[in-house]
Amino acid sequence: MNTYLIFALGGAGLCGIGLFGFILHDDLLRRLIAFNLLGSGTFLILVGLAQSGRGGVDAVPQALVLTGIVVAVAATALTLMLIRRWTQLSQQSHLTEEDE
Amino acid sequence: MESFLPTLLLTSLQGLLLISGGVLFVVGSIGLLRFPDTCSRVHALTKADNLGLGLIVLGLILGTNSLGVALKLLLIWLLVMFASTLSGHLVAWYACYHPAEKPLPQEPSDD
Amino acid sequence: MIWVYSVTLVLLLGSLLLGLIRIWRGPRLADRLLGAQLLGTTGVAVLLILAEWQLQPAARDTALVLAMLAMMLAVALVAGRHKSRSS
Amino acid sequence: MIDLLLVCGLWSLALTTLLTPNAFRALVFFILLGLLLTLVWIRLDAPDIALAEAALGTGITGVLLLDTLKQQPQHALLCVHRTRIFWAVFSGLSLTLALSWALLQAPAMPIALDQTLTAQLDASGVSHPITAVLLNFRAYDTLLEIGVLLLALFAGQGLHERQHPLEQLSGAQLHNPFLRASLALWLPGMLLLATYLLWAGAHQPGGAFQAGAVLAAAFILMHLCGLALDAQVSQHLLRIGVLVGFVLFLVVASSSMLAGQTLLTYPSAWAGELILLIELALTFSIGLILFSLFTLNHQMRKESA
Repeated sequence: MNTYLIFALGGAGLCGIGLFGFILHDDLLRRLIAFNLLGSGTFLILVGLAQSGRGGVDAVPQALVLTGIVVAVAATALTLMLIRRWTQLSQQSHLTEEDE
Repeated sequence: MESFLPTLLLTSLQGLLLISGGVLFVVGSIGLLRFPDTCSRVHALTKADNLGLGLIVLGLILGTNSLGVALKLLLIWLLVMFASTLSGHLVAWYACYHPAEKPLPQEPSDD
Repeated sequence: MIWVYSVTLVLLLGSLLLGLIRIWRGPRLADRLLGAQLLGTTGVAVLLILAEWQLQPAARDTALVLAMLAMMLAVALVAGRHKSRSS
Repeated sequence: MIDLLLVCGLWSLALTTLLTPNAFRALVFFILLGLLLTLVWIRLDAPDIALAEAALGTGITGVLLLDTLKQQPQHALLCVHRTRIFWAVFSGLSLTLALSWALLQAPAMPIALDQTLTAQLDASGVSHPITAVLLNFRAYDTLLEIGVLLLALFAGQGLHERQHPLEQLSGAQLHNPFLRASLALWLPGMLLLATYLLWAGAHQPGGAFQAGAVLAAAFILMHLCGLALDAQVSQHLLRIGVLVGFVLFLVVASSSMLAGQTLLTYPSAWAGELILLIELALTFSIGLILFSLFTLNHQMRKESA
């Protein structure tokens, strides 16, 4: 049980928590936050797993995650814009569900 | 054997500085927790914590033998002091100039 | 030397927990942001100690970034407030 | 020990963020989660990611969310159906368990990419392995990444249809003398920090992504203080700045084809210089793209107000 594996498992827990929040909430902002948690968990798993298998620093997954973090922030900004537009148009902050 | 005493002295001084810095952080947090309103809480944030960080930085500087690292640590301390001055000022400004924002019941709160 | 670092880290952790309680209680957004600022300063201290402990000099750069960017939240708080009032 | 504490802290902060009914509390806890993740990345020996997380988490994501949250109508936790809570808990738990099981079962990795990397590092023109991966060995990913950022920006511009006159953009000024005075000290400091990170990227943690994030934070700070960049600089210049990273990268990448090599091969004599040039352009573009995404968000608020 080394440091890397502990954090990989922590990332797995974070993924589960993110999925839990994503299903639980109707509110779009909360869903966005939950989705971000899911993303962070994935990043932790990627780096933690690669380094625990190798027992040392592995630059390749780190570079991948670095790219991923920047893209995740841009996606968050875009999603916030979508949420605002939706709120503006429909006057509510969650999606309507017609089939319920 | 000559270098023994100064090393011991240095290490104990460093330990003292680091631990008292940590204690000051705790004191600042207690202040943040116990003070009654926003404007007085700014004190805890900007005074005790910056002193605590300063002591920790001093302790770490004593432990290094590289000038670059020491200068960088000092720079970080100065930046944190400046930044917390600015943010403390802004938060207090916000809190005192917009007391109309105060109403608590609007904010859904569960405590 | 290691035990000094550990004791300091434990103290910083205690400070972090106390700050969390303030953020939890609020009651205003300004109080919560004050708590976040406090934790930012604590984070800088933790990073500096980790840099020494783990022999990871880049942690000092991270502390530098954190120190420079920690006040943006306070500015955002004030700026947003002012704009929404003026418009 | 400290690792277990960090993981517990991560989980409890994440759960609090999701479950607390107060939206502002959730926001501040989410920002703290970013801070804790920075510490985790340092513990994981990934200082590059820690730098990016610190810059993006506090400088951009936090500000964006704070900006949005003040506009959105607030409401408490919705009373959801019992079955939905059950499904949420069930799927969260099963995902965690499945992932943990997979992690513990993971076989040893047969391919040793890191050894190949160390062997080839001298040929890349830089001495920091992560920069070498990002801009030389896996430059294709980075090219696509800046393309994705551009796409996000274009989608955002498509979302808000009305073009604002410039007077409206410059916005209200903050009447705080101290803030305005300290800005004169702080902005050059941030630019200096971005330059330092860019320069450091060649041989130690740092690089275009972190520098771009700090640059974007500097632009956002200017904007928040009433010095709107898009009112000072012409729109065309901004557009060029947004595109320059992608275009330069593409030009350098494809010019190697003229010399009869495959796409994205640098001439090994000046690989270092080329990488620095591309990184400079990338820093500008990433900073401007993130900043433009922020201002688009900001302007949508004005429309709704």
